[in-house]
This record gives sequence, structure tokens and C-alpha cells, in this order.
Amino acid sequence: MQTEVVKGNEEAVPGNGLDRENYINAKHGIWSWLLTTDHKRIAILYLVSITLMFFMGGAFAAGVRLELMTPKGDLVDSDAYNKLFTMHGIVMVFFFLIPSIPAVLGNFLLPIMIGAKDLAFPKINLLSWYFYIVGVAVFLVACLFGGVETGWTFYTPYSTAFSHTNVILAALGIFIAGFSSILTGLNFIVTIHKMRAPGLTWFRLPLFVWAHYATSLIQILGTPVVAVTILMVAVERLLKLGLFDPALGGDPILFQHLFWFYSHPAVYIMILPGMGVMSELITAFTRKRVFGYEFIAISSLAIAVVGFLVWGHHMFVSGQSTYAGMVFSALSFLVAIPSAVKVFNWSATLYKGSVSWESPMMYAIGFIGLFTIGGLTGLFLAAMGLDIHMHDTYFVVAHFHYIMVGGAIFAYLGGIHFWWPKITGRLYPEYWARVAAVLVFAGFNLTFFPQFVVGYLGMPRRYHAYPEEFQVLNVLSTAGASLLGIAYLIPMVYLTWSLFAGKKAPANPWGAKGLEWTIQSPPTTFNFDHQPVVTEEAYAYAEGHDTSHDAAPPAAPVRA
Amino acid sequence: MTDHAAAADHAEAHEHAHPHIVPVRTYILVFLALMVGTAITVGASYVDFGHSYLNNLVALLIAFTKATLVVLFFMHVKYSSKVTQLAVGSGFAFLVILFFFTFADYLTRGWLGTPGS
Amino acid sequence: MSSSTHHPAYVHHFENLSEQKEAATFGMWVFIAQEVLFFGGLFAAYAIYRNLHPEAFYFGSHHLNIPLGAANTAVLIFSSLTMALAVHAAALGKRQQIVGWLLATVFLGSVFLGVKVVEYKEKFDHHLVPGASFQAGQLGMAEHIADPVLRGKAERASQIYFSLYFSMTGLHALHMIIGVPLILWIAARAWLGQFGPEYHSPVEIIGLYWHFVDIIWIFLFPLLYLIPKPH
Amino acid sequence: MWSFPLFPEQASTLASKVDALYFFLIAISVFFSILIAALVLTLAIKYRRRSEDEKPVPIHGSLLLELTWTLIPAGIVLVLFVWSAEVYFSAVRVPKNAIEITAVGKRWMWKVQHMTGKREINELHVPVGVPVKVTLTSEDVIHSFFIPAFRVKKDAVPGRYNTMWFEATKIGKYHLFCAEYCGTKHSGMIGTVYVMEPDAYQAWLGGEQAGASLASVGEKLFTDLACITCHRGDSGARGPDLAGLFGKPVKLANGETVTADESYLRESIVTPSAKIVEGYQPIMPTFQGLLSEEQLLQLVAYIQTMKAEVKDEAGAAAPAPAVGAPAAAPSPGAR
Ligand code: HEA
Ligand code: HEA
Ligand code: HEC
Ligand code: CUA
Ligand SMILES: [Cu+2]
Repeated sequence: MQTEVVKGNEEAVPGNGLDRENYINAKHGIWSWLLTTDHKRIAILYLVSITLMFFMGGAFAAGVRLELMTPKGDLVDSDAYNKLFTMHGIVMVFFFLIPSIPAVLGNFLLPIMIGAKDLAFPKINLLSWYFYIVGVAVFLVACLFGGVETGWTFYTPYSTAFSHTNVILAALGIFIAGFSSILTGLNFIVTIHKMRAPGLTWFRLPLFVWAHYATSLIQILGTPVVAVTILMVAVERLLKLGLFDPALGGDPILFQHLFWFYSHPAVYIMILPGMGVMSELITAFTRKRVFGYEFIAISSLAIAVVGFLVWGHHMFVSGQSTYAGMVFSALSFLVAIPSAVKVFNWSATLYKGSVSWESPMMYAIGFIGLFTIGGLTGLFLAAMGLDIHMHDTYFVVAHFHYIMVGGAIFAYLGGIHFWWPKITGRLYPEYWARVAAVLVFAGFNLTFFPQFVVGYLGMPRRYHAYPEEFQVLNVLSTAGASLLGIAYLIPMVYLTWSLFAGKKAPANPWGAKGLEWTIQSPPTTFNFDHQPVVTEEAYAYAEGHDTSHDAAPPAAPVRA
Repeated sequence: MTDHAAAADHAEAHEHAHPHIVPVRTYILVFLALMVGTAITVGASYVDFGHSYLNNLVALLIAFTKATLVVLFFMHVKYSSKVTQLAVGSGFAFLVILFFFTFADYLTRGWLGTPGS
Repeated sequence: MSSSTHHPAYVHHFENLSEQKEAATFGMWVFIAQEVLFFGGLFAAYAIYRNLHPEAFYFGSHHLNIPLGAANTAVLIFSSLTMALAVHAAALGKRQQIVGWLLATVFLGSVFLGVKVVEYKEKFDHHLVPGASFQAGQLGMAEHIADPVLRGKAERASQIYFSLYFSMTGLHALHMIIGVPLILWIAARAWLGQFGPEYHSPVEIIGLYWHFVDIIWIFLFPLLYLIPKPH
Repeated sequence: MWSFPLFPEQASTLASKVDALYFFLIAISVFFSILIAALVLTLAIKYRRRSEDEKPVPIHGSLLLELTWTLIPAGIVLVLFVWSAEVYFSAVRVPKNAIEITAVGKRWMWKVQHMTGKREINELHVPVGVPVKVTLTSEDVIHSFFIPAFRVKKDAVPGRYNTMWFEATKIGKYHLFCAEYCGTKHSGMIGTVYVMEPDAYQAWLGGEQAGASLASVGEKLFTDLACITCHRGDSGARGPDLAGLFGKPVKLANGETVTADESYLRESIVTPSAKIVEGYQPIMPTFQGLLSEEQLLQLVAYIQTMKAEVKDEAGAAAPAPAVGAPAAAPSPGAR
């Protein structure tokens, strides 16, 4: 992928499967897509629907930022503003980021990476997409009939007794989409346990797979709790049960416990797959085995498990017991350590590597920096004494956007670029990809860095209007958001364009290791012609003086 | 209803997926144990053990025993692979986490006299 | 391997039938782990509220019908036995026995649900369904709780008890309502002779599901019906 | 023109403690961010790919390094934890000599009452150099009482009482925000904190007290809500005479006796059927949902003064009714 010049597609590219049978041209017609059980086609279904949701959530964000240009609430009225950020949060979290990497890249790659023909339960995989789509549809109906304005956190008793908007429908949409997430996790866990290729032991798995394993654990063990909680909210609204009604002796804080029991681990659903992508990108673009493989693998599990023990850090000022608060604070600090281990190991992988600065690697490098900042500001919030001041201010908003946009979305974009040739059989224009990466990075920092400052100044979040002295910083932020919005559109344009006019991709355009690069691009329906057998560790790149590694590619039979 | 020898025979001929066919007698015994457990639970609820905590403890202990019996025998976990046992265990372990940390809040709220009192 | 890859139930993306069966069973277990946490949310709410309002729960529970609850527990345990026997029969390939035990399970499950309907109706008749028509007055707290303020508190909180009662037993019943047609479907397949010692995963995993639903009830019964007087 | 601050004012004893921790964390963050950025960029540039077939040097791990970057952060977070817990405790442990104020959140305003019963809305006057304890609750949804210049925040949760405290150190005007999303005018639920000299505060407190005392508002309510029609105090009244009731034992229809304290009065108004006075019919309508927590406080205060009117004895009765707050509200936090 050294050149941007795109010529005709005449000459045959080795390993390119566009002119042969592949999963895209194997069947035709809309039903062959809507009823497919091929994990790769389902990944494409997700890709399309998730991209739509991203731009929808982005449009809401644009509304939020435009409103916040001026201190007075003059663009939209306060109800409309509240709906904007609520629907922005819900769409981005539940309908975009949680399914993003697992359902698109995970679905497409996980079976291939472990040498399987498909996920363990292809029909359930399709079902999970339908759950997702029905969840989206229900939520869209809620939006059309006036939206919701409870904040994405649905705190009681506001959501159960006071909000006059479509809480029930929105909750139902999330509930249904939740099952999509659970089923995806279930499929992954079973697939990883039962369907690894011969020779593919746990410690030979690509780190992408480890990350998805940890993610699936959270999806399976966390999501049901939020599902039943959100169901309680809906039923309480419907039937006036009074489970969270203080007038009957119900406790609104109990809702927060149940909500965050899932929703904190959920932030690791959002970041762990991104970390998995990171490990793949870093190794591929340094042509080197990752530094500290076992530590990265185990730290994923550590994050997933310890991540379940920290949820109370969202409730330091709610009236939660001081002692519980201390425990949660301590454990929150603890969960930072496995994250730190990952960051340092990725950095160390670069040492004496063969680093190429192609666009996926640019996203990867951006990820390391921005995730570090996002994570470190998480420590500010985990510090109880500081969180008293920072809770529910823009500091929190900046913290999580640094991780979720600067981290997760960077990883997602990096991953999409990296595997685009494999998924579509086409190369994208590298020049534009680099331009977009730089613009996204710049726009992102301009948008969210000022929010740290304005947050410590005391600007509360979810504010439609604000005191004048905060305006300068907010204008900067809005300017950044405009840049960011435009920057996001660029990949949309050139990726779409590449589908039709991009150069044909060979089987392994990056010279990367991993079973997915041994098969044609795009792959055939059953991925492999013969069951691959794995004899080596992951990322066995040919490296310097250690000649034993130079010998052969992984023993998988290479097609084409 | 089934004769043993046939069951054993079959299990051998069969490949390793089903390592064990539980004899019907085991099922019946477990069933009887469960019934007895239910009876004891009901009976114990009418006895005053002096403190309601004790009553709760007894009821829960019996319930846990019953559940364990079902899991081990009816659901064959006793004869299942380690991974299966792990799945069973992790579901339960995370439930314990949910309970433990939620109660960590509620039960210590009064300690400092800060919130809520 | 070749024999097992020619079984009609074999799906190509598995290496062989036994891998396929293991995946199915393991998948069900993972699903059950998920279910544990799904009910877990309600159990946690139950535990917290019972801890906050012991009196309300005590008096509330005394308006449940213990004999009916106990009988239903027995019915459900019995249905677990018949289910276990159905799986057993499947492992031995006894077609008629599979169907017989499955139908017995369905019958017992329906009895359970029928009794549940009777119990629910009682609650409706006594205005013990949370909401506008809820009447705490007849819970009989007046004679037992002297302090009127405490009593008022307990009476209000008793609505929470009944909310939980209906949510938990309702969700449990919903699981059974989903289970019954599944069992019928499996019974039909068994009748068509689709299961044998080689392959009977569907019977096995539906069995797991049913046993799990039984376990939930094993906890619900003492927790909802048999609450000791707090002191 | 525009003021363009980058750092909030420090106006409480807590502020400097919080800020010290903040700066420490900034130092750590800057250090690690720069370290990692520098590391990644130099390595990525130094070892950039120069030819397609170059081979990287196989370096695949080092236990020593792993331990280093596990243990150093672990040490740092340990320090952070201890320090931040220390700050937290100083923020939650209320000094003994604090004066008390109650604040009730209601969509969308803060209603504040001082010890003397003096009330204000969306404003908070406090003396400088004196610890102030604020007891918080809410009439509807969760709000959060946030004064950035003091670095304090606490949620106001319906059905329970949360407390917080601060000691202002600088005279001036500061923002008071609602930090927990509470619906349409969440961003309008803001007010001003006035920090004054203690003398000025005392003067301000005394200023208009007579005019707006709780009891007088309660008296008006008592008439407006037609309580007076049943509680007229003559023999033909359908309800018991309330004059002199406060602090006295009341005999109930079921034979029990309770003492008419604030909680009892509140309970009588909110759920009259909970206890029926001996010799009366349970005809009093419930006022649950019709009265705000505030109005309840006013009614209760008024009924307390009815005592003073009738029995003109030494004022050993209740002190100023405002503070202390009704213990009758359901308080799940109280275990
Ligand atoms: C993907 C999403 C994601 C991730 C991964 C995280 C990760 C972390 N988060 Fe964040 N967080 C959110 C998304 C996320 N968060 C969201 C959405 C909210 C707001 C929810 C709402 O209210 O709407 C939130 C809110 C939030 C709060 C509550 C704030 C409040 O409302 O008052 C807290 C408090 O402790 C917190 C802490 C942390 C910590 C300690 C981590 C840690 O896991 C971070 C660990 C990473 C690092 C530490 C960086 C790498 C380390 C180094 C480079 C080495 C140096 C390290 C040391 C010296 C230790 N987060
Ligand atoms: C994955 C999660 C995710 C992502 C990707 C984003 C992306 C963005 N977010 Fe979001 N955000 C959340 C999750 C996320 N957010 C959550 C959970 C909340 C909390 C909600 C709550 O409080 O309940 C929140 C809240 C939140 C707030 C606080 C609102 C408030 O408290 O009042 C703000 C304010 O600036 C904001 C801004 C942005 C911006 C500018 C982007 C940008 O990255 C988006 C850029 C994308 C586009 C702009 C769309 C693409 C471009 C076009 C459609 C072209 C046209 C647009 C322009 C020319 C501008 N977000
Ligand atoms: C329809 C008539 C009626 C109205 C209107 C009414 N009450 Fe009552 N009230 C009664 C009766 C009858 C009782 C005694 C029976 C009982 O305890 O419920 C009573 C009891 C009380 C008591 C307890 C008195 C005691 O001696 O213990 C208080 C306090 C009280 N009312 C306050 C109020 C207030 C304040 C209002 C107006 C907001 C009000 N009432 C309106 C009829 C009324
Ligand atoms: Cu009150 Cu926000
Ligand atoms: Cu969190």
C-alpha cells in the first residue's frame, strides 16, 4: 500500500478473490444478506447499521455543541437540548460503541483468526443482529414520538416518575439491544473454547481474541443485570410498582448500584476490543512479536474481572456509605494497573522494530496517547476527594470522550482501515487516510481538551445554558467538534469510493501475520479450504538474528 | 424402568462426549432428597430458632443444598468438563460480587453517621 | 470422525458431531450463567429491600398461600425429575420414553402455572396488587405494630414487597411459559425419531434450561413465602 | 468584557486541599503522558521502516520491565488512594461547632432555611470563617448541591437526608449549581452563594425574620387548606383541637398513646389514617402529595406555636422549628 495512484483493475493480484468465488458474490439478492448465517456477512450488516447510528449520534452531538456556543440557551429550548444529549449518549453507547468492534471486526475476524469456518452458533449470530435492529427500531420510534430526556443513565426517580418523555420505549429498545450483546458474547465464548484450530493453544491466540474473550465475559455477566434493571424502570413507569419510589420506602440509590454494576464494566466492553485491535496493529506495523504477550493477554482478563468491582466510583457524592466509597476508590485505582501494563508493553514493542507509519498505525499511535490521557484523568475521578468537586462536571465528559473517542473510536477506525483490504478485497487511498487521521486527531483534541479546564472550573454537565465566563472554552470546543465532524466524513467518502474503484488487494497487503492474512481477500464463505493447523506462536514475524523464526509462515495452507 | 447393564454397555460403545450415564436410581434419590428438603424448609419456617437470622440461614442453607443437588445430578455437572463447571461457578461468583458490594454500601452507611442518618 | 460427520443433525462448520454437541451444551451453560445474573438483579433488589423493611416483608409474606406454594414446589421438583428421566431416555435412545417423560414434564409445568394463576387471582381479589388499588390495611399490621409511624412506613413498603413478588414470580413464570412450547417441540422431534444415543443435544439443553428454572423456584419459595418474623 | 478564568477561585478551607491533590495528579499525568508520547514517537521514528525486507530485533519481553511498570504505578496509586481518602474524610467529617442550614431541592430551585427559620431561594448567605453544615433533601428527583469555589458537592436525594459541610474563607459571591440532571430547567437551577462577615450575616439573619416566619406562613396555609373548618377548637368541631397539642401525649383509638412530636404531626397530616385519635372518626383527608416538604414544615411549625397561644407558659417548648428536620420522612439510609 505504498502508492495512492489508483489504476485500473486489469491485472490479476495474487491472493485477491474478487474475481473468484468469495463470501460477497457467493449468493445474490437482498434475502441472501438478510437471512445469511455467514459471520462475515453478518459483520457487514452490523457495519452498515452501526455506521448509520454513529452519524445519528454524531448529529445529536453536533446539536449539543452548536447550542453550547453561546452561554444562553438560544438555539433550542431546554427540553430539546436535554433530549439531544440523552439520545446522543444512548445512541453512541448502546447502539454504536458497544457493538462496534465486537460485532463488526470481532464477527468478521474471530472465527478466521482461530481457524474456524464460522462461529459456533451462526443462527444465533443472525438473531443477535435482528435483536440489535429491533432494538434500534424501537428506540427510533421513541425518538420520533418525542424522544427521551433522562440522560443515558436513566436515574430514578426522574426516569420512573417525572420524565414526560418516551422512557418506556427507549428502555425497551435498550433492553432488546442488550440481548444482542449477550448473544454475541455467548457465541464468542463458546467459539473460542470449542472451535480453535488444532495446535492453537490459548497462549498462541492472537491478542485480539483474548481481548474479545474478556469482553464477552462482561457482556454475559454484566448485561443481564442492566437488562432487568431497565426493565424494572419501564415496568415501574407502566404499572406504578414503586420499586424506586421514595414515598413508599424505595431507594433511588439502589437503581444506581444496579445500573453501574453493568455500566462500569460496560466501559470495558467498549475499550477492551479496541485494545485487542491495538495489539494487532502494533505488531503488524512493527513486524515484530508483541512485547510481553502473556502480560497483555492476562491483563485483559484482569481488567474484565476487577472492572466488576469498582462501580461505586460513580456514586461518591450520592450518599453512598463512606466506607463503600473507599473500597470502590481503591479498586478503581487498581484497575488502572493492567491498563498501564498494556500501554507500556505496546510502547516497548516499537523498540528495535520495523515501524511503518501507515494510516492504521497512525491511529494506533494516536490511541496510545489519547487513551493514556483519558485513563490518567480517570484517576482524578477515582480519587474520592477530588471527585467531590469533579463529579458531573465537564471534566468527566472530557475523561470519557478521551477514552471512548480518542481510544475506542481510534482503534475502531484503525482496525477498519487495517482489515479493509481483507473485508472488501480493495485498497483505499493511503494519502487521504493519513489526512483524515491527522484531522481527526487535531479536531478531537480541540474539542475535548478545553472541557477538562472548563470542568475543573465547575461547569456542570447536561447544562443547556451556562454562566458567561465559560464561553471561550466552549467556543473552542465547538470549533473542534466541527473539524472533527468533517474529518469523520472523509473516510466515509474514500472508503465508499474504494469499494468501486480501489485497487485490488492481495491476500496480505501489510505483510502481517495471522491466519486471516493467509486466505484470499475477500475470503470464501467457509474461510479455509482445509482445516489450518497452527504450529507457532502468534506474531511469529521473521526477526533479526533469530534464524529459527525466519523459516516459514504459519503452517496454514495458503490459498492462491 | 431401564436396566443398568444396558446403560453401561451403551456408554462404553459411545464416544467420549457422554462420559457418564447416570443411573435412574440416582435420579430418584436426588428427587427424594429434594422433596425432603422442601418439607424441612416448610417445617423449619414454623419453628422459632430464637433469632430470625437463624431462620433465614436455615432456609437458605437448605435452598443452596437443593440447588446444588439439581446442578450436580440433574444437570450432570458432577460429570461435566472443567469449563462447564467454570461457567456455572462464574455465574454464581459474579452474583456474589453484586450482593457483596451493594451490601457493602447499605450496611456501612450508618458507621460514620455521615450519609443518611 | 467420518461416522459422526454423516449424522443428519451435523452442521458443517463443526469439525465433527461431538464438537457440535459439546458446543451446544456449553452454550446453554453460558446462557444459564447469564440468566443467573438476570434474576440476580431482582434478587439483589429483594435482599436490599427486605433488609430495609423487614416488617413489611414479613406481613406481606403472610398473605401468600404457603400450602399452595409448597405444593407447587413439589410439582416443579417432580417435573425436574421427569425432565431428567427424559434426557436419560434420550441418551439410551428410547423414543417412546423420551416423549412420555417430556409430556409428563409439560403436564407438571402446566399444573404449576395453573396454581400460579389461582394465587395471582387471590392477590387481585384482596387488592394486593401494587398500584392505585393497593390496600395495605388488610395486611393486619394494625394489631402488631404499635408505633403508628413505623406502621405507616411498613404499610407503604409492603407495596414494594408485592412488587417484587409479582416481578420475580412473574419472570419465573415467563420462563416456564417459554419452556413449555420448547419441550413440546422437542417431544415432537423425539417422536419423529430424531434423537438417539448419537445425538440428543436439544433434549439435553432444554433439560438444562428447565432445571435452571426449577432452581430459581427453589430459592423463590422460601424467600417469598417463608419469611420469619423479624426480631 | 469577558472574564476568561482558567482556574476556579479558592474560597473554602477545603479548596486548597483539593487543589493540592489536583496538582499532584496533574504532575503525574503530565509526566506519564509526556513519557509515553516521547517514548512512542522517538521509537516510532528511530525504528521507522527503511526497507521492505529489514528484520526487527527479536525482543519479546522482560520480567524485570513488567515488574517495574506494574509496581511503580501500583506505588503511585497507593499514595493517591491514601491522600484522596484523607481529603475525602475531611470533606465529610462535619466539625462539631458547625452552624446548621437545610436545603431542599425542588424542580428547579434550591430552598434554603437557616437556623432561625429565615428562608431564601436560590441564594445562600453564609458567614466567613464559620463551618456550615448543610442538610440536604429533595422534594422530587435527585439534585446535587454544588459550589465550585468551595469544591463541595452532595446529592439531594428524595426520601433521605444527606449532609455536607464547608467553611468559607473569602468574602464574595460564588456560583451555586445543581449538578445532578433533574429535568427541563436543570441548567436553570442555579443560585448564588454570598459569603459575608459574621456580623453582617447575623444582621442579615435578623433582618426580616418577623415578616416571613415559618409559623405565620403555616397559619395562612392552615386557613387556606381549610384545616380550620375541622380543627376549630370548639366543641362542635369534627376534628380534635390542636391548640396545646404539641409535646403532649395523645390517646389513640386503638388504645395506644403516642407523643405529639414533629414526626407525629407530619404523619398526621400526610397519612391521617395511620393513627386515629380516640373519639374521632377517620374522616380527615390525606394531604399526601398536596403539600410540599416545605409547607409541611410550615404547618408543623404553626401547630407548635398554637401551643404557645393557649398556654402562655415559659418557652421551654421546641426551639426554632426550622432546622433539625422531620425524622418522619422515610429514610432508607438509616438502615
Ligand atoms: C471506554 C470507556 C471508559 C474507560 C475505559 C474508563 C476507564 C476508567 N474510568 Fe471512566 N468513565 C467513562 C468511560 C470510561 N472510563 C464514562 C462514560 C464515564 C461517565 C459516565 C456518566 O456518568 O455518564 C466515566 C466516569 C468515570 C468516573 C466517575 C466520575 C463521576 O461521575 O464522578 C470515574 C471515577 O472513578 C472513572 C474512573 C475511571 C478509571 C480509573 C478508569 C481506568 O480504567 C483507566 C485506566 C487507564 C490508565 C490509568 C491509563 C494508562 C496508564 C498509564 C499510561 C501509566 C500510568 C499509570 C499510573 C500511574 C497508574 N470514570
Ligand atoms: C461512544 C461514545 C461517544 C462518542 C463517539 C461521542 C462523540 C462526541 N460527543 Fe459525546 N457523549 C457520550 C458518548 C460519546 N460521545 C456520552 C455517553 C455522553 C453523556 C450523555 C449524558 O449525559 O447522558 C456524551 C455527552 C456529550 C457532551 C455533554 C453534553 C452535556 O453534558 O450537556 C458533549 C458536549 O460537548 C458531547 C460531545 C461530543 C462530540 C462533539 C462528539 C464527536 O466525536 C462526534 C463527532 C461526530 C459528528 C459531528 C458526526 C459526523 C458528522 C456529520 C454528521 C456532519 C455534520 C456535522 C458538523 C459539520 C458539526 N458528548
Ligand atoms: C374533614 C375534616 C378535617 C380536615 C379538613 C382536616 N382535619 Fe385534621 N383531623 C380531623 C379528624 C377527624 C382528626 C382526628 C382523627 C384522626 O386522627 O385522623 C384529625 C386529626 C388531626 C391531627 C392529629 C390531632 C391530634 O390531636 O392528635 C392533626 C395534627 C391534624 N388533624 C392536622 C390537620 C391539618 C394541618 C389540616 C389541614 C392541612 C387538617 N388537619 C385538615 C379532621 C380534619
Ligand atoms: Cu436540580 Cu439538576
Ligand atoms: Cu466507571
